Amino acid sequence: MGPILLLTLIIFLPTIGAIALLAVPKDNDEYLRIGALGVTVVTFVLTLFLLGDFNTDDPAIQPVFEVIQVDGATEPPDLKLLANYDLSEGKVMRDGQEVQVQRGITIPWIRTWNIEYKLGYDGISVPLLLLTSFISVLAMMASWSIKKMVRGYLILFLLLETGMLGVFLALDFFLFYVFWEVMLLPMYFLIGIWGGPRKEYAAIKFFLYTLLGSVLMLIAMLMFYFGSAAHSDQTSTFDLLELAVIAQNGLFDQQMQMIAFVLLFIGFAIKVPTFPFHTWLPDAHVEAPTPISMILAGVLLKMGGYGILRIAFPLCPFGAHWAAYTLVVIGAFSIIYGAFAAMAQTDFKRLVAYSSVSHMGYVIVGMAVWKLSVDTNALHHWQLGINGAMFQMIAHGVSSAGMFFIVGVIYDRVHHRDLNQFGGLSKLMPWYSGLAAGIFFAGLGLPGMCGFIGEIFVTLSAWNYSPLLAIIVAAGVILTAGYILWTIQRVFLGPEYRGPHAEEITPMNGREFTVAAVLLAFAIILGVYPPIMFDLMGGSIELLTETLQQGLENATDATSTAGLPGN
Amino acid sequence: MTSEQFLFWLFAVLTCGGAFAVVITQNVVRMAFWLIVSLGSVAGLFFLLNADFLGAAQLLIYVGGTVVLLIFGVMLTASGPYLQIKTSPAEGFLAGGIAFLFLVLIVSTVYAVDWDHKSQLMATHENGQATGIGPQPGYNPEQQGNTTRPIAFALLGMRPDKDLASNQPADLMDTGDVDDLSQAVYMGDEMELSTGYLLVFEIISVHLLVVLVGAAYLARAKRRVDASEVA
Amino acid sequence: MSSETLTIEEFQEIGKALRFLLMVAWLLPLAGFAVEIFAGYWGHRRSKMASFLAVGCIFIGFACSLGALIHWGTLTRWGHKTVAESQHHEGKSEGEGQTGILDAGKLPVEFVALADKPTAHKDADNDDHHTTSGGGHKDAHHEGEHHDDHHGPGTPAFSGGFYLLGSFGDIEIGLDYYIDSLTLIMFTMVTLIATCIHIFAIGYMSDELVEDYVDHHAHTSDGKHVHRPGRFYRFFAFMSLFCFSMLGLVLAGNIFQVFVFWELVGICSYLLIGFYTERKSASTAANKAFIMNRVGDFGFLIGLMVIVTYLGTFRFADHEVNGAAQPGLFTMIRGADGHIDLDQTVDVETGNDVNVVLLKGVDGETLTNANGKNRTIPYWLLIVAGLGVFGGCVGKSAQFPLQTWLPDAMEGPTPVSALVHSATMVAAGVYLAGRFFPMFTTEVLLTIAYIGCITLFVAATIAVVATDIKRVLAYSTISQLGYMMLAIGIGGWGAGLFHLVTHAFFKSLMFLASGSVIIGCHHEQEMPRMGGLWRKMPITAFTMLVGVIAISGLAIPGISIFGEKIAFSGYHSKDEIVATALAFMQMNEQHFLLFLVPLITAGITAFYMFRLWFYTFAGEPRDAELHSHVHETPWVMTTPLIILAVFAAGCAIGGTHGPLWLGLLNSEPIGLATGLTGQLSGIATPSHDAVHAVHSTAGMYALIVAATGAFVAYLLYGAGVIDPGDIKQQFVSLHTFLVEKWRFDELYDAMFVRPVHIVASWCVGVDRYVFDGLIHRTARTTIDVSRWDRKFDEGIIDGLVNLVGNAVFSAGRSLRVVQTGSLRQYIMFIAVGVLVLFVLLFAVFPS
Amino acid sequence: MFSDIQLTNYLLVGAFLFVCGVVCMTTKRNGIGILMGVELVLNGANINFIAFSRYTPLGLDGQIFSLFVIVLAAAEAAVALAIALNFYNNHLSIDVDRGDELQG
Repeated sequence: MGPILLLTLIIFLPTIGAIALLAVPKDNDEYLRIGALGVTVVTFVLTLFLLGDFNTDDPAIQPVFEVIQVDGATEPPDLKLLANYDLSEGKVMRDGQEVQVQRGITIPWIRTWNIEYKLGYDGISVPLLLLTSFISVLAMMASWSIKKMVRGYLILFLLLETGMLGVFLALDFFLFYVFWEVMLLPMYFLIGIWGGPRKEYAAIKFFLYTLLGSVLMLIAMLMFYFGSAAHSDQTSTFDLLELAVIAQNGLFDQQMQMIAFVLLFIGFAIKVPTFPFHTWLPDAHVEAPTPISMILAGVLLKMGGYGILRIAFPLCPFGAHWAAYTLVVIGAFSIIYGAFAAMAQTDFKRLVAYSSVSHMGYVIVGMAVWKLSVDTNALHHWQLGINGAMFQMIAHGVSSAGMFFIVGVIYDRVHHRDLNQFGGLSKLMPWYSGLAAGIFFAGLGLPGMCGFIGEIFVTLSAWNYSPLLAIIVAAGVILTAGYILWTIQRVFLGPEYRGPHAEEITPMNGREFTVAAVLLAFAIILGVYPPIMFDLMGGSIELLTETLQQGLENATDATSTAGLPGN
Repeated sequence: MTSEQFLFWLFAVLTCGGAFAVVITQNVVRMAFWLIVSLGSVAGLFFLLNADFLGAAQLLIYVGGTVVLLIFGVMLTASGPYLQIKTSPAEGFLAGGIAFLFLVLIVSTVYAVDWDHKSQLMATHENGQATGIGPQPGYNPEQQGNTTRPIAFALLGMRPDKDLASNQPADLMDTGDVDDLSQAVYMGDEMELSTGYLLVFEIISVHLLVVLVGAAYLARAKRRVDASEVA
Repeated sequence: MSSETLTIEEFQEIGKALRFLLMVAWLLPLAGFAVEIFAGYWGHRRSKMASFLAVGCIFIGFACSLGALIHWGTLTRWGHKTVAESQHHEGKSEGEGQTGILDAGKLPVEFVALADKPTAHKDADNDDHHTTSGGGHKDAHHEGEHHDDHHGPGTPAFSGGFYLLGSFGDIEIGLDYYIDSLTLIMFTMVTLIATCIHIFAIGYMSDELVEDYVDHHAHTSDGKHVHRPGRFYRFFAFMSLFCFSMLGLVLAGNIFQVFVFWELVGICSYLLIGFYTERKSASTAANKAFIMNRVGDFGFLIGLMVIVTYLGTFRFADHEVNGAAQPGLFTMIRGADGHIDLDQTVDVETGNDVNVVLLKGVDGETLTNANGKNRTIPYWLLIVAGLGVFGGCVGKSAQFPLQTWLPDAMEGPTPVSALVHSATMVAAGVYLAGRFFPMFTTEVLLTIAYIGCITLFVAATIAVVATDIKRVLAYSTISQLGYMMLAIGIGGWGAGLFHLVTHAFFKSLMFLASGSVIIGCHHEQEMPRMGGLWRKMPITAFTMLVGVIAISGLAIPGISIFGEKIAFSGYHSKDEIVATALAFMQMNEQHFLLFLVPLITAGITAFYMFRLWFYTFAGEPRDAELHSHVHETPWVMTTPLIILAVFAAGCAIGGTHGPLWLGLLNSEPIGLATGLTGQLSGIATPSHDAVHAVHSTAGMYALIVAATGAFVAYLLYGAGVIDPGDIKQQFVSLHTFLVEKWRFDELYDAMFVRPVHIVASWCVGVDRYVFDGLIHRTARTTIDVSRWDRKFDEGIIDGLVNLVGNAVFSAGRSLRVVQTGSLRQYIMFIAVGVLVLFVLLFAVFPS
Repeated sequence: MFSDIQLTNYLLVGAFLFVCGVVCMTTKRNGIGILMGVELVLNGANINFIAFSRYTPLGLDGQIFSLFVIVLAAAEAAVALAIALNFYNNHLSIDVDRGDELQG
């Protein structure tokens, strides 16, 4: 399968599936669900194909096409997929000869504004793609609990998946934006129609928050679009790779980088979410149906982090470095704040939601520990931080999806989430309690499980940046242990169940068991052997840090030579 | 007064008189008769204008077909008192006045135009350069007579009269030799071929068919719908 | 120097064998855990298979560990053989490096070839093991006469890697191993004790072998006892998991890995303390244990951060990164001779002079940065790192101020208390302090000493008044751990770890004995209800007495058999600690408390231990009803008691000439034998000679104090000469204060727990009222604005549009009359229209 | 005036015929009468076409056009007759003044 077909299919297969579901008569709920599950499974398999195509030795964007230029020809050159090549000194070599390459799939889309259908993947996006399609399968398996308007639900779910996968594959800023928005609408309806009692409130809150972020991102996008005209050899461009090269050469001026970074960061931070922009999250999570909570926590939050790494940092290295301290402060504060807020919750799902705020704080900290230093080790620490942040995203995707699923399972039975009205579940639902404890331990950051690796690597990287903030970050481990253990005690332990609907508590069924067990298994695999992720993303992150360092130095040099006012 | 002049005036008077009679007659059947007179005279005028095929068509279709059709209509719809339905005299005068003004308008237009000059301009434009052939560059029926064949060719998409008449010797046109014509068509590069009317012809044919079907459908006998039944 | 040497190849062979044996011992319990947890659930509730599997795993582990210890001992002549210097002076040729890597590649797990250096200051060779200078490196002229057979640098440690968790530039984080004599002794000790305890637990936990277990300590809301299925299998699964974690901790080759297993033993402890999940007190105690440990781990984490930031590696031993030899932590800080190289530099930000430590490379050179500057770590940050890691030890070993979780942890089943909360996990803090010793500056060591000193005293005083048999032992454990910490803090590295091992044996023995008592008394733990039990359960009573004597440090002075003192293990180890403390006090007189407090506490220890024994076993039964049902426990429980009693009595045989002591000393950090001197603090630790000089004096002091304590206990509880009730009356306020455990729980509750909850509720309030309030206000404002907008729209814009619409409409109405419907009139209109158009045309364009 | 027959003469005849047709359409209340008026108008136009064909370079095109007009007129007559019959069926009269349903 050619890369163009493969990537396009990955993105749009869920859409095709959604259209196909339209053709199925409404009342065949079971067939509809199985069909939708099939679509997500096939999508997952396709992403595995992608993983198979992925060349871990090449840190830059893939797929790589060889440009076959006929001498003197005016026509656009032919592109040929480059399967076997080796890299040395940043050059792409084949059979010992350097070849001219184009990275990523580029198909003109809206020629008037130079917008392209540009797709590609590297070590940063591949793990997230896998996570997305994987969590989608599990969330779809968890969707059997949805009984209302099943067909509409499944169609929106599949559209949502298209949006998510598109965001992780798009390399054109405009295309990225489109997918970003595509994701928003199904989510709005999924919360607003299939949600809990305050679903309208939660849906509109989610929508407005995210829309605000999108608007800020749009402004930044246009800034870069028009700002690129002076530096790009052609006209204005939305091409993220070209924009990144411009930024790497320090050609965006400092003022613009600072403004754009703030805009982009707020846009992405809302999605992450970090401290001042996080209040949509608890409401959205609490009201959303279980599978949608899984998607929200498992994938949507990761887009914020991905956006920062893919767009905000590469496009404004100077701005990023300028704002790094603020970012770390925000991240550290989110960790502590989220943990404190989680501790005070009496609603099970809300607690898990706040734990997401806390855990995603590590992501921001890990990305932002960028210390400008002549010592090469500083860059290594930053790499440690970004790797930790990326791993934390994956780990949180697995563990928080699991936690929300755990909450959903018990909610389906007893129809309440009041932490003070649980207890004794370990006796009534032994497997459930065992798996839940495992997943919660993964969230707690227990070694040997996924949460640990991300948190600890981020924490380790933080001291080099700021000892004070590092200590604050490290203090998060105490609070996390506090609220998670307290939760386990209140829900699973104790002599008896104290809430209503005690008679409806039944052991997990096979489907529920499968979802939870698979998530726990992955939590353990990732925690015991994290290289499966670091091998994928390490090279790309190393390249990213070096590129950004270069971009920062160039932007700083531009100021000193041109005599522009710096800060 | 040559015969041509005579015949022209004869047919002109018959035409106009017939038409006027149609206007003033109240009885439908008589109107139809006067119409036949008028249209028949028009056919005569066509012959005078060397449009022999058109004249024949006029006689056949109009006088022989349309008017008969009209009379059928009269007979199918006529029921005693309605053979004559009068309009008020005021209306008649109003119509007459407007018609007069209209006539004045057209006549003045006819006289306002310098037709010869226009023809010359047209001819020049047509051939891309002044030919200098004279004031009558048009299709010369005296030389070429029979119009049936050229019209048939035109309807089939070829224009021997245009493509050949002005550039080729006239005798070639007279013989109407197919090989020569095809040669002319294939002479090709520097000569731009005029388009014929094949497409229009086809459309008209289909149109006619549709009209016939439609007319039959419309005119078919059908049960009158009672208001009570509908309610 | 030593005449006996090992070739590199021999050394490698030993390393591979040790690595294999210890890996088996380490991983078998994990496999056991996996099988037990799944098979146990599906298996029969009354099946003992889980316990047999667990015992089997840990016993094979013990066999492997013992085999490894013997293998190492015989091949290195108990650590006396050094590794031959390589004849390749330029040793690091490509070929050799490749061979090492290739050999490594054949191993079943990914194996990172590490640079090998027989001694830190000599030339390097490549193989898959690394020898660190940390182990047994002593200068010959400081050898005391009591170990004159121990010359020169001993056998270095074996180290290597299993696999990398991640590598980022030069920073590599992975799972490694580090095997020296300390590792081997710990392995053997842990697996031996664990085996005994596992066997004991088969008996102790046998009441779980039912379909319907009635928990008499847990009540439902209607006052009934909780019924639940028996969880025999789960207990053994957790125990196996714990053994795996504990052995991993001991085997760990880098401080990060220690942290990993540190947390894992913590969670196992959590699971085992909270084994009776239905009991609120159990789950709360479990939470408390884990969270207090996390507080310590917070410090640990800070230590890790400092280390990775300034030293860039976690590995203890020298190793290889990207093909280049890299020094391990110990080499970097201590170099080859155990001295910290100080330098002064100007701080970039403040402009002040700061003391920094120069980092040393594998060949003893000073490390430099890419830009040529010396690589350094600020001295105060080295202190922070040390204190941070020690913070972890404080949490794990229940040292002051994090000691309160351990007594509560007695909620777990007694075998758990024996294994986890006395012998192994809590001792891990001491183990780590010992393992990490080269990284501690003298300031840190002094802190450790004082923390240990406070702990041992506080815990001992509480133990005096405790009445729950297990809690007495728990406080005793804390106190003894304090002794070990104190020993390490004052430079008695060997003494501390010596006591760790002996304590593990006698304390696990006592816990098991108390477990036996509890079973015999049908789950009665209060000593006031016991008494006179020795007649009914003699084996338990006498094995317990062995433990009591051992911990009290009693011995028969002046008499020796075959040159050995008649003394149990505790005498030797405590003796060594007191001796070190005395020597330390002589060198640093301002710190006299570090000698006096442990000395006095030795007496208190003897007192409360004998109090326990007399209270429980001697005298007349205080509860006839209970007494009538008491019975001796079955052989499956008494056999482990006897085995452990033998070890408790004899493991330290020979004292400072015995194999245990010498084996441990083989791993002693360099420089300690001659004493360390803090360059900035001026604090000095005593050398071996200094300790030896005061050994007999200190031993006499300790013995007198202990005997006094024991005698007082006999007077009070054994002979009944003095009524303890009277004394209680005399010191009622002090008694209450001690019973309330110095009120630490209340203090922490007020200082930390409640403030955390208050802050938490503030956070929620901020979210709800500030952020959401802001959003809601914005939303309301928006709605207001849209209302005005609506009015504007409806009034003005719509008004205008409607106006136009109305005008058009009325125009249409008036023009309607033209639409007559009459065909003829339409034709007329057309005609008139044409006329008008033409007229207009002519009027406009008159031609 | 009686001299040579010019284009103008034919045009005048056509004009008269046309005007007669218009008058016929406006004054006749009988549907058939109106149809006749239409025929007159068409014939007036046809005369003009043929005259132009004869006297100007329009050539054969004029004739072909009028041929189409004749054909269309026939078609129109057929349809118109059908309409008239329908009208008669619906109103029992051929008086077009009765058919004023479209009055606004």
